[in-house]
Amino acid sequence: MREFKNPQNMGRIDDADGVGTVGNPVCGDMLRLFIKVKDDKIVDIKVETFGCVAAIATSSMTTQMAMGMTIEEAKTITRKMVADALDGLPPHKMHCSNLAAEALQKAIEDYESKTQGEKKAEKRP
Amino acid sequence: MREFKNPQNMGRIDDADGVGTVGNPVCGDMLRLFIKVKDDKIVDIKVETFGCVAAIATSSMTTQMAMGMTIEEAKTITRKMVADALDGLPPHKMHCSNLAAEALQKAIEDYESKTQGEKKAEKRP
Amino acid sequence: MAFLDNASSTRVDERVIEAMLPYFRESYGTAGMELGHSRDVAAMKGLENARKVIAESINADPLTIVFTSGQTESNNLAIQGAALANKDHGKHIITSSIEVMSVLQACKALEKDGFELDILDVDENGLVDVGQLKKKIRKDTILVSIQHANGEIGTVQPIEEIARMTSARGVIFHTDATQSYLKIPVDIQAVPINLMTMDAHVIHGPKGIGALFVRKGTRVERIMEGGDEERRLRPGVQNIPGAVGFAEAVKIWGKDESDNLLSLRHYVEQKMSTTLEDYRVTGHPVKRLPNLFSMVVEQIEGESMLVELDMDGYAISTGSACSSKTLQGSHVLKAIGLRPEIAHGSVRVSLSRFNTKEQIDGFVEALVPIVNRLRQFSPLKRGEYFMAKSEAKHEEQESSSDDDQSLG
Amino acid sequence: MAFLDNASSTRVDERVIEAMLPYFRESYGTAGMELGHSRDVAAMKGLENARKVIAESINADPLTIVFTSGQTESNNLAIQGAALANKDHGKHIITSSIEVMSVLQACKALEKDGFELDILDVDENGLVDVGQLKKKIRKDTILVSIQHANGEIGTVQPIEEIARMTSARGVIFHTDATQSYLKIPVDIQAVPINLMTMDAHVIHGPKGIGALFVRKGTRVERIMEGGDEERRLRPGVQNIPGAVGFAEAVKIWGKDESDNLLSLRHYVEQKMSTTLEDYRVTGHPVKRLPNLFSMVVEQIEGESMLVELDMDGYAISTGSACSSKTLQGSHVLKAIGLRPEIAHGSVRVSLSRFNTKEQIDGFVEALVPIVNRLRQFSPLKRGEYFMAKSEAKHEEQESSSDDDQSLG
Ligand SMILES: Cc1ncc(COP(=O)(O)O)c(C=O)c1O
Ligand SMILES: Cc1ncc(COP(=O)(O)O)c(C=O)c1O
Repeated sequence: MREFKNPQNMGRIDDADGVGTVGNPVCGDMLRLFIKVKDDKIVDIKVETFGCVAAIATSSMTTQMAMGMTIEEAKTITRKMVADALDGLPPHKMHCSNLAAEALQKAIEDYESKTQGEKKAEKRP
Repeated sequence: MREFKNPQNMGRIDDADGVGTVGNPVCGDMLRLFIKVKDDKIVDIKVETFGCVAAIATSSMTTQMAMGMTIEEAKTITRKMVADALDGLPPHKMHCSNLAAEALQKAIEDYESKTQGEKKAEKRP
Repeated sequence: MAFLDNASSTRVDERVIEAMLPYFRESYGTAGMELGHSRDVAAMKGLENARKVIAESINADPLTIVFTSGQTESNNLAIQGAALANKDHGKHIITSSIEVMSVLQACKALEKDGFELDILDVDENGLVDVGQLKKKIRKDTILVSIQHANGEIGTVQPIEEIARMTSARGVIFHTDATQSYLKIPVDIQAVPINLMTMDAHVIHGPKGIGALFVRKGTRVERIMEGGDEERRLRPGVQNIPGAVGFAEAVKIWGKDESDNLLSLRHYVEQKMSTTLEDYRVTGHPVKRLPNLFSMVVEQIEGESMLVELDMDGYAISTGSACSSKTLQGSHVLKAIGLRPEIAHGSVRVSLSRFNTKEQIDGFVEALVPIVNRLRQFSPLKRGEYFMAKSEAKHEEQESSSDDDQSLG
Repeated sequence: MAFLDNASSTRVDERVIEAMLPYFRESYGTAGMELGHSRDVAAMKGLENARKVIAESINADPLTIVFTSGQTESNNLAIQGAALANKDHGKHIITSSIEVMSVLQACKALEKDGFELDILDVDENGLVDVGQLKKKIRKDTILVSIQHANGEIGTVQPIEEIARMTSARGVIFHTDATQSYLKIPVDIQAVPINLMTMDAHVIHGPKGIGALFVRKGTRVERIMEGGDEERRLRPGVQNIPGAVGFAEAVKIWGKDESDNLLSLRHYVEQKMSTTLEDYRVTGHPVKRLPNLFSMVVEQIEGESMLVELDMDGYAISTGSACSSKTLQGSHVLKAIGLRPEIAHGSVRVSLSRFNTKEQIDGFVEALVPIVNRLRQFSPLKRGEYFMAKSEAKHEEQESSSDDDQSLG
C-alpha cells in the first residue's frame, strides 16, 4: 500500500536511452518504462502506468530496485524478486506484478540495440 | 381458547340413554358423547375426547349448546353453528370441529333407536 | 417462561447479537472484491474469520466451508449438488426413513430425474443398521445421506462407521449434523465424511445462516446460479452479520456445555420416571443427543398437552398429527413403529444453556395434572405402545390411500 | 468516512436493528405450526406482519410474497422455477445482456437443460428496445426476464410496457427490482408483472433476506426441497428476524426519500461537471435510478481511484476488470459499447439517506487531485470513448479466446 500511495519514479524521460512498453489497455494494464544510462549504470528511470494498484506498486518497486544498478545487475531483476519485495499479492494479481519487470527488460533491450548500433558506428572509422 | 382451557361436560355418563362414538384414534381424533334424556329433553350430557385442541373445544361448545334442548332442537345443531360460535378456526382444523356435532347426532340416533324399542314395548300389551 | 423447545430453534445469545451489531452498523460492505474499499475489506475479514472459526470447530480447512442460508439449503446443495455432479458415475442414492424433509424430499425429487433411491428402515430405537446399508450399496451408488442425530427422538447414528465404509467404496457420504453440531464433536480429519450440514439457529446463533462442509475433491454442482461467491458453490451477497453471529455462537459454546445438557436431561428423565405414569421414552436409550428427551404419553394427544403447557409457561413440541398443517403425524415416530394413536401422544423436551433444574421441576409439576385431566376424559384405555413392524407397514399403506377427511 | 457505495449494500438503519432484536431475544420460535406455543405464535405473527408490509409496498396480496435468502435466490427461484414449471408450454426464454449474474447465469444454465435463450442487446444508454423484444417473442416463449433498474449504470427499463406486452401474449414476465424497489414504486395491480425480485440489504435492511412476488396463477416450481414453508415454494425455517427487519426497512422508507436522493444525485452531477475534466456519465440521462451516478474517467483505471479514494475516506465502486477476481470487466459497460480501456475508468457513486452535500463536496474535492496525479503518469492519451458496436463485438470474440495471461 505504501508503494501505491507514494509511488516513486512515475512519469516519463523525454531523452531516454531505452524505452520498454508492455501490456495493452484493452486487456487491462499498460506500462511504459524509460531508462537513462551513463557508464553502463542506470542513472535515471521513470515509468508511466495505466492499471491497477498492483501494477502501480510494482512499477514503483521495480524502478527503485533498478536505479543505480549496472545494466547486467538490472537484467537479474525478475518478477519473483518484485513480488517478494511487495510480499503477499493476491494470486490473481500476480500477473500485474510481472509487467514492470518485463518493461524493464524491454527497455534494456532497447538500450542495448541502440548502443550496439553506436558501438558499431564507433568501430567504423 | 377459553373453551379449551375450561372445557365443560367432559367425562362419561354410565347410565346414558344415548351414546355416539365418532372418529378413530388411528387417524387422529376420537370422541364418545353421552346423553341423558328426560321428557324429550337433554338433561345431562358428557363427552370423552381424544384429540387436538379444536376437538376438545368443540366438544365443550357442542355439549353446552345441546344441554337443556329438546331432541328435535338438538338435531339442528350443525358443524357450522359450532364453528361459528368458536369463530375463526384455522381451515385445516375445520374437520375436528365436525366431530362433536356428529357424535351428538349419533347419540341422538342411539337414543331414538332405544326408545322406539321401548315405545313399541309399551304399545304391546 | 421456560423454553424447552431448543431443537426447533434457540434464543440468540447476547454475545452473538453483540458480535453482529458492528456488521449492521459499520462493516456493512460486501465481500466481493479483493481490493475493495475499507468497509468491504472489513466485511470480508469478518466473513473469513467466521469461516475459520466454523472450520476449526470440525478440524477442517476454511476453504472447505461454504456458507448457506441454513439447514434446508445445505441439505439441498449437498444432495442435489452431489447427485448432479456425479451422475456420470451412477444413479443410486441411499438415505434413511427418519431424515428431515429437506433430505428426504431432495432425494425423492431426484427419483423424478432418473436417480434410484433406497430408503433404509430404522429399528425401534431409530438406529440405522450399518450391515443393511452395506448390503444396499451397489456399483452405481454415488451418495449416502444419513443424519448425525435425529431432531425428534435424538438418536445418534454411527456416522464414523458409515463414513469409513462408504469411503472405502468410493461413495460420497453426506450427513446432516444440524442437531448434533458442537453437542457431539466431529473431527473431519479423522472421519471421512464428504459433506456435512450445519446450522446456526439451534446453537444460539441467528436464523438464516448455515454452512456446508465440502471435502476437497468431493464434486458438487451449485444449485443456484450467479457470481463467484463461496468458491462458486453458493453465489450471491453473503449474509455476513449472520456468518459472524454463527461463528460467535461457535466460539462461546462451552467446553462443559454438552455435559451440562446431559446432566439436565438425566434430571428430566429421573423426575419424569418418579412422577408420570404410562409414558415411554422414544429414541435410543444411550446413543442420544445430550439435550433431547422425547416420549409418548398414553391415551392423550400432544397438541392438547402443548397448548395447556404453554398456558402454564412451558414451551415444548410434539410430533402429533394434530400439530401439523397437513395433519400428517411425524414420519419419524411412524418409522420407529409407534401405533398412530400412540404417536399422537408425543412430547419433545429439548434443552439449552438457558434451562435450569427449577424449570424442569416446574415443568413436570405442570405436566402431571394436565395429563391426568386429559386422561380423565379420554375415550382411550391404557393400551399397547407398539405394533409389530408388519402391522405398521400395513397401516401406512392404508393411511396413504385415505384422504384428508379421515385424518385429524 | 463517506459511504458512496449504497448500490452494493447499505448501513442497516438503527430502527431496523431495534425491530429485529425482540426476534433474537424473545420471539425466537419458528413459524411452522398453526397452534404452537407462544414463542412460535409470536414468531409467526412477526413473519406474517412482515409479509403484509412487503405486500402493501407493491399493492399486492400477502399470499403472493415468498421470503427468500435474497436477490440471488429470488432470481433463481423465479427463473429456474418458472422455466421448469412451464416447460410443457415451451422452451424459449428471453433476457437482456445487462442483467445481474444470477439472472444471466440461471438463464444460461437452462440452455444446458434444453431451453433456448435469446439475450437482448441494449443501446448505449443501457435501454432494452421493446420493439426488438416483441419481435423475439415466439409461440414457445415462456419467460421474459428484464431487470427494473441496472445496479451499475442505473438505467430504468420500461417494465410497464414490457409487462403489458408479455401479458397480452401469455408469457411470464420476471423483473429483478432489487435496485429500484421503493426508489421507483411499482403497483402490482396496475402492472401485470408475474414475478418480481426484492432484497432488503440495499434499502437499509439486513443481508440474508429477500422476497419474490409470485402472482396468483403464475406457475413456479420450488428449487429447494423440504417442508411446506412459504406455500411450499421455499421450504426451511424462515429467517424471521430478517423478515421483520426487511419490513421495518420498508416501513421507514420516507415519502420524500426518492426525491431527496435525486436532488443529491443532481448535486453530484453539477459538482462533477464544474470540477472534473474528461469523463462521461454512463446510463440513461433521465431514466435512471435516483440514487445512482456512474461515469467513466478517461486515461485512468478504476481500482486505483477506488483505493486512493478509500484512503481519503470515500467508498465508491468500479466496474474495472482489475477490481474483480476473474479480471473480467463489467459486462454492463461492455454491453453499452464502451471500449475496454474506457470501461477500466469506471466509477460508481450510489447514494443513501445517510449521505450529505458536504460529503459530496469532500468527495469531488478528493477525486480531482487523484485523477490528475494518476493521469500524469498514464501512458494513455486523451482518446475516444466509444467504439462502434461492430467493433465491440469483434473485441469480445477476441478477448474470449484470450487466456488469463493477457488480462489485467
Ligand atoms: C447490490 C448487489 N447485490 C447483489 C449482487 C450480486 O447479485 P447476483 O449474485 O444476483 O448477481 C450485486 C452485484 O452486482 C449487487 O450489486
Ligand atoms: C431445528 C429444525 N430446523 C429445521 C427444520 C426443518 O428443516 P427442513 O426444512 O430441512 O426439513 C426442522 C424440522 O424438524 C427443525 O426441527
